[in-house]
Amino acid sequence: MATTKGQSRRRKTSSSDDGPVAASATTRSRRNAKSPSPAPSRNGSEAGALDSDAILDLFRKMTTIRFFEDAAQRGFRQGKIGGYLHLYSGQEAVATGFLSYYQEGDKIITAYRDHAHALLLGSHPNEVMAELYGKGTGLVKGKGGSMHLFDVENGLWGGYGIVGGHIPLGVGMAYALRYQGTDGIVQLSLGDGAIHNGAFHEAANLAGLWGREGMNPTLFILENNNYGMGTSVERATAMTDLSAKFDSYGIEHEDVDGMDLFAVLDVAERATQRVRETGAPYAIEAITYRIAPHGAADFLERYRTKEEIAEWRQRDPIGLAEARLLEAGVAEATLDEIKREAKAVVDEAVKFAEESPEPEIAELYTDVYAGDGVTG
Amino acid sequence: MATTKGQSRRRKTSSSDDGPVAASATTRSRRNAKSPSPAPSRNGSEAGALDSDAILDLFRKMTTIRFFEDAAQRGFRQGKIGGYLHLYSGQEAVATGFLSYYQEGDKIITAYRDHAHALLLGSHPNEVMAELYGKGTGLVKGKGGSMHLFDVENGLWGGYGIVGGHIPLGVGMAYALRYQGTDGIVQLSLGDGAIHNGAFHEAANLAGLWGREGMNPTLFILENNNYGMGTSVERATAMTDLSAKFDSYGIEHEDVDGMDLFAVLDVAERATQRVRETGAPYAIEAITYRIAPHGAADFLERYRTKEEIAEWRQRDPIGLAEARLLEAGVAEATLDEIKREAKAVVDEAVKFAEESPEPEIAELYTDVYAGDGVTG
Amino acid sequence: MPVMTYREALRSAMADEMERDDSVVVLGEDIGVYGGTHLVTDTLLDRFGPKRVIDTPIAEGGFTGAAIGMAMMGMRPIVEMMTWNFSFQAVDQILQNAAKVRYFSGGQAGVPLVIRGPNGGGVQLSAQHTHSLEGFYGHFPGLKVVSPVTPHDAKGMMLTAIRDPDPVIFLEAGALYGTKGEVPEGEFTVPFGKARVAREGTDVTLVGYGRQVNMLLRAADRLAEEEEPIAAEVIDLRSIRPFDTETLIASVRKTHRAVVVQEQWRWYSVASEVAAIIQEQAFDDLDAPVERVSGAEAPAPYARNLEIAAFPSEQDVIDAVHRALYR
Amino acid sequence: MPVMTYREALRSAMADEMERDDSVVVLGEDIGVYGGTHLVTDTLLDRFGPKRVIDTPIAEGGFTGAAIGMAMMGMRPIVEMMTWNFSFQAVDQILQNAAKVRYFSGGQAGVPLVIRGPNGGGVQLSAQHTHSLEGFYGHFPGLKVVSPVTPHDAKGMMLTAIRDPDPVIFLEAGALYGTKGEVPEGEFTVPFGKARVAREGTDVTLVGYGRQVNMLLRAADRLAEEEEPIAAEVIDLRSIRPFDTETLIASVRKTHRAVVVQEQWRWYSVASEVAAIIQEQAFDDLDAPVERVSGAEAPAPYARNLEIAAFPSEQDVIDAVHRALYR
Ligand SMILES: Cc1ncc(C[n+]2csc(CCOP(=O)(O)OP(=O)(O)O)c2C)c(N)n1
Ligand SMILES: Cc1ncc(C[n+]2csc(CCOP(=O)(O)OP(=O)(O)O)c2C)c(N)n1
Ligand SMILES: [Mg+2]
Ligand SMILES: [Mg+2]
Repeated sequence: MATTKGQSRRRKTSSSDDGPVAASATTRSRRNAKSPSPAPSRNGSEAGALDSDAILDLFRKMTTIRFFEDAAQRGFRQGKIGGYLHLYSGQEAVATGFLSYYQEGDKIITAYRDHAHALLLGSHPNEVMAELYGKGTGLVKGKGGSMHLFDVENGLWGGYGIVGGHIPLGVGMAYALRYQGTDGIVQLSLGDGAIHNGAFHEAANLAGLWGREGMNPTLFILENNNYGMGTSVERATAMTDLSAKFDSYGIEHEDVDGMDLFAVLDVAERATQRVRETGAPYAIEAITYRIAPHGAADFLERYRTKEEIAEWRQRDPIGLAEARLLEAGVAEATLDEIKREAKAVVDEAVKFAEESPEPEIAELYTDVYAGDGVTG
Repeated sequence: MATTKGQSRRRKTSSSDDGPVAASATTRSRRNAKSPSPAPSRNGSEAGALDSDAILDLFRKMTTIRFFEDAAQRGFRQGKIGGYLHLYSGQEAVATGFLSYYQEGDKIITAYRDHAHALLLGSHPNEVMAELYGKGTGLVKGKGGSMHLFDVENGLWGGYGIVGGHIPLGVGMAYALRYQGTDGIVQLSLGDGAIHNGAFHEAANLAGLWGREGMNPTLFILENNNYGMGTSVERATAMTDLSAKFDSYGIEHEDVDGMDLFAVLDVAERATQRVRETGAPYAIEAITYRIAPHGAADFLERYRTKEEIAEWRQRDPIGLAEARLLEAGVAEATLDEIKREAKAVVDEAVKFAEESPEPEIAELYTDVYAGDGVTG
Repeated sequence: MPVMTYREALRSAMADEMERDDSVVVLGEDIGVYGGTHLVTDTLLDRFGPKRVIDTPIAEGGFTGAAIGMAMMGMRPIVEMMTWNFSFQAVDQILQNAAKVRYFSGGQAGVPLVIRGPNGGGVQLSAQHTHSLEGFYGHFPGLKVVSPVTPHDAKGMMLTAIRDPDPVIFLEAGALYGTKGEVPEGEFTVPFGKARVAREGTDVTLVGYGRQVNMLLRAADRLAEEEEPIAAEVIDLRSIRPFDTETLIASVRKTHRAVVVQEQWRWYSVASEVAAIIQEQAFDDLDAPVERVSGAEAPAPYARNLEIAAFPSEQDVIDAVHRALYR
Repeated sequence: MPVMTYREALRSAMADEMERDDSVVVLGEDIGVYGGTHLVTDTLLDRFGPKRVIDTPIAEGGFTGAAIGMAMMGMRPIVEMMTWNFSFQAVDQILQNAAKVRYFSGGQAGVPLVIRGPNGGGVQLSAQHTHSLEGFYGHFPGLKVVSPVTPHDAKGMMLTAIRDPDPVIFLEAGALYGTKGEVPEGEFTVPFGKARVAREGTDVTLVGYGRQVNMLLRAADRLAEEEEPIAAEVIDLRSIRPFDTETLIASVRKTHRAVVVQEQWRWYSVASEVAAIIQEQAFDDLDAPVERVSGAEAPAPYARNLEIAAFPSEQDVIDAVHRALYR
């Protein structure tokens, strides 16, 4: 079942807009040929098969994530959260869309920008926030912090801090799922910066190779927010059509407007099903934008303009979804109520985190090895 | 000067045959869509601009390399050469063709299959053989052995043993050449096995990026002998069109029949000139075959059939060149004389190596740091 | 007891475990069709098929990382490093993921993984292909690091390694694949963290591991035959992490002198630690400084004579013993 | 003398050398447009342009390897590791190429390369982002490894590093970029291989490097104020390879007691080597075993209280001193 060149080069672009619109030349980052127009889209997509309750639920989730990140940023400024803290603000539609098609038995793996993944998979916001606060009640007992969220019962297998480093793990996990005879898949998220790392190349090649025998149900979700820290895509590679890099491995792929929840939902439904059925990898490049700084401590943003951020804010995934819902006749009051509730959930999470005890000092030495496992 | 997708995907195939002929299905390895037909070609190529003396000289070089490798294999069997020993037999046309366009100031870097490179660049066969014998008169004083030939005065910058590891070095060297204002280029050879290594991916991406500004005159010479040790191309990747992998980095590329010296010469002339002029990288995939085992110690060749080797032997680059020269009217006696002389050169090299002294024990500690430089 | 080679001992441990436990798979370069460049995995492909004996591209970081992912899912992968020199390309995966996932997941994930292959020098592979990485990996909590020298221990420790719930760095004595020794029939394991007294003695403790142990035994023979015979005790550490401090200290308490021998470089090494431990825990028992004999402070040279000079010799050991005995 | 921060000291050394020598370039992630995540390279892009201040993709192995190639051509690249934790992805390049090219080329090629960046923990970056790699790199011949703690030494050693014909692993005290100190005007260098006596004393030698030195000085203050005051000598190693055995041994000969303190893990580490050297070279002068104080044997935890517990504290040092003095 070798993938031929012709086959692997097919590419489609999903968007509920008119499709990615070539960007104007006013700001630097928009030279990326793939940036969708920062202008809000007019002609909303079909909400597809999802009923309006389901859609409202997704709106609730995205809103909760945003409030959660805002609260985390505050906690960081107050010195209550330490280390590195990477917020997902602006990218909510991507994880929200893809994880809507999570099935029990699937495995989710991502880098350090992982709060949304945990919240969407059902980790309790209290425990996620407590982890950020380094408390013993945190998702991983305060031992990992923001970058290392795990909730394996809910399908979340981390949370990794080394760019590129988690990609081979995800590919191996996918092999294991088929080896063990399940129909689970791996959703593997990576950034536009990570794709230039050797770990990506080696892992994607293995995925393609193993996928040829149906032994690699990996869904690569390439979140192109146009920056790896302060380096734009075009400053990181001469070949900026990132999803086309999957061609090298015989992995088919398509692009999606990652600011548009409905477009993401659409592609996510098809892609997850396809990977589940074929056991072969598939890749989606979601064009998105992070409106937060790279990390909570990175206040200097010399690499992009205020105007650029402002323009993208107009395509804020939550704003877009809200506009669609209003257009579709949902009452403003309903949305306000959802926001109030989301806010309450986050407030409660902060309270829980603040009031939780620090981990026991003995925890320093547990989980180094299995069992009590201290050696040496 | 960003390379667009369309541009970088152009690919040409140079061959003095009718072009790569799809292989029959009798042996496994020939599933590689790129294997040229193992049948000898009929319609010889134009010998191009080279005059017949120059061509006879190249014939002499290829013959010398082959005899050299045969002698090395004998030395290994006799226990006079140790460690790993990788022979170039079967691939002679590739290095011979490309290094014909070496200019002073160019830098050559390759992996461990490096004897031919040294010999072609003008290293004395005595010193090359002495290196294999681990003698103090060796090219690198007996300290590196077969895998680490250096002769920087003649442009050879190694000789590296870790698959993929030398590729970033070559790309950095190319940057330096332009930074220093020279018009030199780097000829960087790598194998079909090395291309799946992360080091290739990271380095090729840098080459593409820096090449955009004319800061990377790297000529990638991908020697596809269809095997990385015992693993065929198709067992190493789902996407077997190896040169097309350069698309990911905005690096243009073409293929050549690496068994055909004249085809290689043709592409080498154009490619070296192009890289020199543009300061941008370019890649050639040379389809070739190693008739020797992977390493001199690897006698078990379960991964390929005797028949496959025999078929490829019919396209032995030296045999092909010889046939062309005869067809062109060169006297058999002339060729026999060249072979005798080549043989004598190699015999002398063996004698020199055998009679040379071992390195002084003090050499163990030199060249660790600059100067006498022992620290710690 | 049946006699088998070090290579066969390793293979039989892997084959037995693969027979017993479906979750055990092997992956690496040329381990299947090719049979393994050192033939350690020979025949396994025929017996267990390509889903369990997986030939990989030359991508140590990628396939080691993939094996970590498999292990997290409950499989028990064994990764072959064709030689440990290539593990530098997988260091990020080994140190950042394998060694730490259990910790930073708060115990939710574990990595029951074995990485194995030949380690050490002696066959003129020169600078890039000659390393002894015991201390290098032994430094990192989260890993276990072992280095058996006899076929017996090769089999017994391989079984232990495969069953271990944590990542094990299994450093084989590459120069010894063909050496023979007795290996018990049937299943047996050799625990980690237990050194082996390879020879008893009273005058000096010789400490080593891997192929150095054989050399130490030869040196001990010669010491016993000196005019004033010296009875050397030889300790084969076997396990670098966890480490058997007890056996070591008990021996030094008896002999009052120690010589540590290793192929690896001296600075920041196994011998450094052994010397540090001995002076910490047997300070008052020591009659002389702990002597160290290490590899030459240079990358490994190719030439035979230089390579021989680069590694500790019997004579180096004997000289060090004499120094330790003030002779 | 002018006062500047550790960060400014590093930057001024780089800028001065770039001014003086065209062959010096800087490369790494976000060092240019972004200004450097720790702002060490801030302003350099404006001053020297994008051919000399090169922002790279996230490919530590690739750009470190490229820098090695540049160095072989006679350039003098300075690679910034955004943090040393990411150097695991470049280990193959550093250990297999940078450290060995001179050797296996028989001296035909050299690698005048500096790799620099923040090393060590203390700001809750947790397991994957907290390492002290002095011993890890210090093990390898062919490399030089240094770890300055004062702004003075940061500048003086950076100049030495850039001019050095061999690859230098320059481990900056990441937690100290903002600390200030006096730095002489104009050009000056601090040689490698010379430790610094940061405080003189007669009762015990405290040995450390990097940010631990500041802690040792505080501990020494407290020891001096004890009821029976203890006069601690504090030695800042500065240079891990080459190593200043002389200064170390001279101190121990005077004090007869030593405590070695490090953030890194104990097994196969800098403290192992220091203890081994002392017992080797000052055996008869030692009145007590060399004490070691190291990081907790676990990957670095995130929670503040756990992280504090994971690293050596003043109290740990004071306790170790008391043990060394049998108090
Ligand atoms: C190997 C490595 N190098 C550098 C870093 C520092 N770093 C953390 S995140 C980041 C940018 C990654 O960009 P991208 O993959 O696009 O993800 P994003 O942050 O945009 O989500 C960098 C350079 C790291 N964590 N690991
Ligand atoms: C990182 C690394 N892994 C494994 C090896 C062992 N090895 C040496 S050569 C080789 C095959 C390389 O194949 P290819 O790149 O096609 O070059 P060829 O030998 O065909 O010239 C392998 C696996 C190595 N030297 N380095
Ligand atoms: Mg990004
Ligand atoms: Mg090959």
